[in-house]
Amino acid sequence: MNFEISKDPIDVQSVIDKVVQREAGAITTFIGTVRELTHGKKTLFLIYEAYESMAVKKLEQIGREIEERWEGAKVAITHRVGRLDITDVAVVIAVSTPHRADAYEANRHAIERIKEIVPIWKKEHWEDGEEWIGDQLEKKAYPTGKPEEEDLHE
Amino acid sequence: MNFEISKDPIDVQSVIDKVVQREAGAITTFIGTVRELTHGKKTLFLIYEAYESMAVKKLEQIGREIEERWEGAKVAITHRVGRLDITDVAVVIAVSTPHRADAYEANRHAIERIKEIVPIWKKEHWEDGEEWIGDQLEKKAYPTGKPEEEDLHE
Amino acid sequence: MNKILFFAHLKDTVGEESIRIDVSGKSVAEVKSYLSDKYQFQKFDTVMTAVNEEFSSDDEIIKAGDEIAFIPPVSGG
Amino acid sequence: MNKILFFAHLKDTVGEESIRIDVSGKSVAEVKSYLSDKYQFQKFDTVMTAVNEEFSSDDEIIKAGDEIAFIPPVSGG
Repeated sequence: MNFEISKDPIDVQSVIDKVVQREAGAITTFIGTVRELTHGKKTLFLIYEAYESMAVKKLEQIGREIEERWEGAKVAITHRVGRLDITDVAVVIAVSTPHRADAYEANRHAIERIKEIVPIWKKEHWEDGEEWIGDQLEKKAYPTGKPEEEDLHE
Repeated sequence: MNFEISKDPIDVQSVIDKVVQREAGAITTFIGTVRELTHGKKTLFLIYEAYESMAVKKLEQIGREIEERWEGAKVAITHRVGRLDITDVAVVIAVSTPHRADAYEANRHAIERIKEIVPIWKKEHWEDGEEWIGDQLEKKAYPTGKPEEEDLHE
Repeated sequence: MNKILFFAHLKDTVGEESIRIDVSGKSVAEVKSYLSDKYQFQKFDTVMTAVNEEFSSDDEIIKAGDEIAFIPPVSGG
Repeated sequence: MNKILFFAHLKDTVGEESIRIDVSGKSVAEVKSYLSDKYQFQKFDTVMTAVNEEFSSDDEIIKAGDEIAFIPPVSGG
């Protein structure tokens, strides 16, 4: 299971272990952690929620995209759900490739795509309130190959 | 000690732990592993050797370069020496930053600079021989700010 | 019968994770319009729809047994 | 007296990790030329020099007690 949604803390090494291969000279990982300050506002904790079955499928899709585009790449992604405190690990992406430039690029692709197509949401909790966060890319995130909502409205 | 040369296997998590910070939303790691095939030739094992005291200083220099160039970045690097088998970890670079794009770029800078200025060498062992490998970047790797050898010859 | 799933702020508005209603034969756009009126959803124009765990277009026609999910802009990672 | 360090293929050629000789007052270029002749080093034109653990230019003058290291093209990472 290289693509998982986890209710428990993520063990980084166990995600890395999934992509070790004799042909790989490079493994990159991206570890998304809960940051205390966003736009100067102090986060107390976060709640992540997922449409779990679809989220796993979309993570698998990202893995396939990477393995098609970067030759010899192997990918594993685990995303946490539930309550996370500051510095807790929300997501771990591990990518191995024969050559290092690919390992960085493919990994970057994974996190950008997660923020576009994987049905996971976070609710930020501050001292003075809470809010579901969306549209982090500051654009509407429609999946590839689907028409925009506006185009479908009569 | 964020910059180390190690005779023992590297524990990836312990390198990551050194860069965890409340201000960081992203940690990237680069894990260099021993690849079986290079240019179609089968490696049996490698020996890494370092000018250890200078290597630590140069790793520290790379850390300073990154912390100056990428705001809020924190860096840790451990490089292994001695005999390494296929898939063994030769180097771990961990970089944390407030925003993810920086974490990828700064990490990439670290590995490129290691291959330029850190006095560490590897000897590849094949079935039919062995050789010290140099000049991996396929250019002469002179340190910044130093004249080229040719310029100094009369 | 169809299961309809809500997430994030939509779930908070509805007060439930899912409801069961029969919307077979209707288009995704019709279902969205019906539920948006019923629950007075905020920011519903940026919400995507998934049918059986795959993103769908607004003109897709729902079949009996299809699982429909409303996907607000995601914020994982 | 000065300590001179050899690494990688240079160490194999010399057969030792380091030697002690007095080269104070000489330039880095002079020391390189002397040792290259003595040991018949291969590919010595791509070798850099460090004095007291910092890369040096060929015209740097060695002082008593300086540690000199010859740095073949590196291959870490």
